[in-house]
Amino acid sequence: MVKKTSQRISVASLDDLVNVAGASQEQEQQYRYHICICVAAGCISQNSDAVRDALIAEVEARGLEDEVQVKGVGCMGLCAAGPLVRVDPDGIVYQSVTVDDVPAILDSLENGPVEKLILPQDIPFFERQQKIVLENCGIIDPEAITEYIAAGGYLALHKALTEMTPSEVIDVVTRSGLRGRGGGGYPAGLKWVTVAKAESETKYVICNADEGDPGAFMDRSVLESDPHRVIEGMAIAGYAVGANKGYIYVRAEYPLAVERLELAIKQARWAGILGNGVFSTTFDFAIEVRLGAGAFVCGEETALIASIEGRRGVPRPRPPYPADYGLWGQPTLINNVETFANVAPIIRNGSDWFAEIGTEKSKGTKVFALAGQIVNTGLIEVPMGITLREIVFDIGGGLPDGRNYKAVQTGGPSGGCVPEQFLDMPVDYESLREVGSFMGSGGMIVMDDSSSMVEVARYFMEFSMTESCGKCIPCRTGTRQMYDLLSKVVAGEASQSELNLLVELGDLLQNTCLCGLGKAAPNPVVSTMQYFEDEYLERLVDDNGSADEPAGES
Amino acid sequence: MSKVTLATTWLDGCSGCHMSLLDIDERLIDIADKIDVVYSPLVDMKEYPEQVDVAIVEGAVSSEEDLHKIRMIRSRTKILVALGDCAVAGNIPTMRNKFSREELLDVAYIKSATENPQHPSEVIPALLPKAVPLHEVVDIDVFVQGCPPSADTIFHTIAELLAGRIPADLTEHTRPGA
Amino acid sequence: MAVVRSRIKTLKIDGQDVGAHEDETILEVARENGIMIPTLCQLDGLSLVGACRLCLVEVVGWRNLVPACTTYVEEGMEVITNSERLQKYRRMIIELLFAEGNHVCAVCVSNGNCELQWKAQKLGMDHVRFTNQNPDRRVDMTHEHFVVDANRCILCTRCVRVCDEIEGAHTWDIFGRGENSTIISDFNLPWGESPTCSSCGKCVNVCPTGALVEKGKAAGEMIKRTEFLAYLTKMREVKK
Amino acid sequence: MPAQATAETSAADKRWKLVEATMRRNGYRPDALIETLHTVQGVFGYIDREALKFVAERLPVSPSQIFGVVTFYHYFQMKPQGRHTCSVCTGTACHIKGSKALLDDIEAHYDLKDGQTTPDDKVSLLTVRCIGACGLAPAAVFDGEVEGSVTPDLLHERLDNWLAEEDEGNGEEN
Repeated sequence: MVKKTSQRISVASLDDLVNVAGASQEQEQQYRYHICICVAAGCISQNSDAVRDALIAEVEARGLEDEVQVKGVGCMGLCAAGPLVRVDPDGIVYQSVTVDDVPAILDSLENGPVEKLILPQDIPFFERQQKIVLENCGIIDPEAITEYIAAGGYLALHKALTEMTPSEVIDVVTRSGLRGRGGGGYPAGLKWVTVAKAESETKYVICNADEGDPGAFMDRSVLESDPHRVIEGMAIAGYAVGANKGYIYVRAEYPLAVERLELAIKQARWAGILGNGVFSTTFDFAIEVRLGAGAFVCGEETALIASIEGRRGVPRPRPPYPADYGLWGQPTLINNVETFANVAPIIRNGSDWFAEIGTEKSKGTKVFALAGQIVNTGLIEVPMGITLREIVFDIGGGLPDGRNYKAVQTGGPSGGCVPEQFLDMPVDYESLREVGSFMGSGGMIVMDDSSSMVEVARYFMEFSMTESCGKCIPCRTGTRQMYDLLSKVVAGEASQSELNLLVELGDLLQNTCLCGLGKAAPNPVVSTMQYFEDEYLERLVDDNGSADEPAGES
Repeated sequence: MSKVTLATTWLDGCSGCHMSLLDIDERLIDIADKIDVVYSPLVDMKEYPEQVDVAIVEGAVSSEEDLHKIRMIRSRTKILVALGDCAVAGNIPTMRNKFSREELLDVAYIKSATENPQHPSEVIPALLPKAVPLHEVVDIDVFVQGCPPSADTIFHTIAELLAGRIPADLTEHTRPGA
Repeated sequence: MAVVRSRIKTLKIDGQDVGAHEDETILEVARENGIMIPTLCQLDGLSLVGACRLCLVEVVGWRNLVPACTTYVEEGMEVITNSERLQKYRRMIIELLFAEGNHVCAVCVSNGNCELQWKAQKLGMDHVRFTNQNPDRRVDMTHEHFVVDANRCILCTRCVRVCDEIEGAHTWDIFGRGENSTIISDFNLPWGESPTCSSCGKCVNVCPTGALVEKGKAAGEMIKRTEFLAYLTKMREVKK
Repeated sequence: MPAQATAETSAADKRWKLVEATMRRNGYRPDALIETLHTVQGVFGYIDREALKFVAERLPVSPSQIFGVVTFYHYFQMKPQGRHTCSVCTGTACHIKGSKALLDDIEAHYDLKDGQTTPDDKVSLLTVRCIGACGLAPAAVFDGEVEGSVTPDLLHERLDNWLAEEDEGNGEEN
């Protein structure tokens, strides 16, 4: 791993950036081999840090310190095959590496690859992806600002500050067609314009890293693998909308992401990229990390703001929107991690480049977390418009053990289940909406035919119920009533009239709840009732029928 | 014209709604011409008939017997009226629901007993785990809120039924706790 | 003194043409014109939270229903305050409120003087279709003058707001979240031991139900008075 | 233990200094509340009423407000935890891959439910909403270390090891 003190660099100009990049590359070239090991949470939980230490020790024992560099890198995507180790320059990737494999890997530098550990790179999992957000993930050391710079990092920020006016920056973002990656898909440019136009001395930029959807870990991987990218995106946004202060609101459940972010912020501050006079311009920008504390509702922007202000994370009615009246009443731009991670490449490569990727209304790529009953669980980035079938069966490798596909759940507790007949549908914001699901932040959970869809619906209802903030009655009590009704269906004790009541409640919540959590809470029920109605009907009993006792004991 | 057959009964209630029914006073005489009371605590009829036009039920469902009875009534009755807050919403009988059956029986038959403390095992019907309003166990056609509903409300309800109408929106006449 | 007021907007509420200042909410304008939109959490003189959802209205051309209490008028907007759909939603909301608490009116000191009860009647709730959740929340009689029965609380937060915004004590707040939310005084300790409570009784008077009441009242005897709020607000304006 | 959390005694306690430092860094503003609570939990392992009192006195925040905040966020613990903690992830991917069965297994074998601690104070069981290790479902966190593809056997191994540990003497600070 790169020594942290060597990360105290200073970059005041383009020349400095180029020099740092050059020095970093030069340093890399001193080595004949680079052994990169994934140290994102997925691989760490499979002991990749021990493998890393063993590699370093073995390199020293063999006296190869000058030839072989061992470095920790971010997520390579295929978590199911972790810990992953890549040996450059040949780019050979080894899977499921243990400490015992370390000598063999070092032997391989002379004797050729360790066949039994090789993870082929020509499989669709790697070939079908297109990486923008994840371009550095698994390549660079997330704890080294120099490596980020060597990979072209902070050039976009420099370009924005020195060659573009704020409105030109916004223009590029608008024309790129970038939409918010947190779920709703609101055009990023529109949001930026609103904040930029708001009249105020003080404005804020907030990065929503409160990735709360159960089954989603895209943002975590980006923060752990390439934190500077998010910082750069936020700084560009700050310049564009006229904000000098940014907050990253990140889940306390992601300690590694927090640690790397804080280190990255420190390094950027040392380098003069954050703080007063960024790149020696008149633009000031500072970033602080704020920890969430286990409340899914804080992903809702007004609740998130309340939480940063040190209060209960309770949403308030919008309008006024945070763009007009946000943190401490000031105009505030809120985007999520993946949205900010797209900004630097868009500025660097231009809006046309970005707009060429994806579909007519959904531009660029989307990062998805594949999990559930699927062979290649892990993190992928694909162009918008790719079909679900390609994602599940080509990239994901299909379902394990010959299981049969039943549905993929997208959008978490706000989303729905997409059945087989829509597998060839292009994945974008509109298409998912049309089939009653939701892009959400990008979790995709594959389910086989052993899953009961009523139970899946109940699982998500339980989630929404326990995560409800309790402010508005339809959500506070409606989710409890829906959960109880679903439990009766699961237990085979519900009548048709109770099922009707469930539907009525769903309609009530979708239309009357204060925030998105409650409004979207019925979606998993509505969607499973739409496509898997039989599973509900077959469990019903006659009205006021067979139940012996009217109320359960509890 | 044959008379409308009417049944009334109380489950877990205080009989206050029946008192309010009697408070209809002289209007009872008008009604009496048109109805035939076939079953009621107010008349001396032991068996619930096989076919009843209207049943008015007061009280919540609290015991096995209540449950059995209301199901029987529902199956033999055309129009079922839930009379009063206990029948409509559970009301006071349901305030015991936050306690378990055992806790309740302990308080009633052991802790407050002055002699021979024991749980009842015969004669007294077994308590359900929770007291519930009628509509949680059978379908109800008319809900008459109030504790008790006023005599006027009850008269209006019966008059409407006798006129062949299911009274719409009684909330203009009564409310919970009225 | 000439007061410069904001610009005038014209709009339609339930088909009626009305004029309004741009800094007015739909609720205010509707009331000025004799159109009554039901509310529970809103109270003149307190900040707005938009929590009870009773005042949701339709605006023609808008995708979502909006709370009348927090939505400002716009030129040309067409507001519908009482469609069948809204009536149904409001009825269901009242049903849910009844289902989540102990709202046995017969034994409540606020019986007959309760905003929840009035709303239930006015909105045509003739029974509650949802199973009662039988909450087991705090009943605290430790205060010298007042009683709190959290089982009768609808979490409108009027007490929290009046205590914070008008009295300045912030004795009340909400504990927990979701269905476990409940009002607490201080560190969830007995109200009678509160070091912050000034015993002013404002919370009791703004409480729409029988959750906060005076001691020693029998069923139906507790009458709430909220006029003081408008008075205090006016007197404070004068002093500014 | 943060039992005598008055300003005077706290000065002697290094841990209170850390809490104080967080508040100072945030200018003793009310918005420092959540950050401060994180520090309290970080250094003491949980947050009790005395700690809340200490924080409420320092920041302009009322007792009910701070109590409202601490009970709103599930990350904050108001009870001391056991010597070891096992957090089972109940996110969607883990749910699909059987996290419920793991919890049932723990309950069956160790009589331990979510939020409970064994009578000997050695092990606390928690559940968390998605730790983002969905690729390795079902996942659990053992004393801060994420473990993927958890089986009942692995759970038993870890828990049994913890439970078999020697009792600690009275060596700990209080």
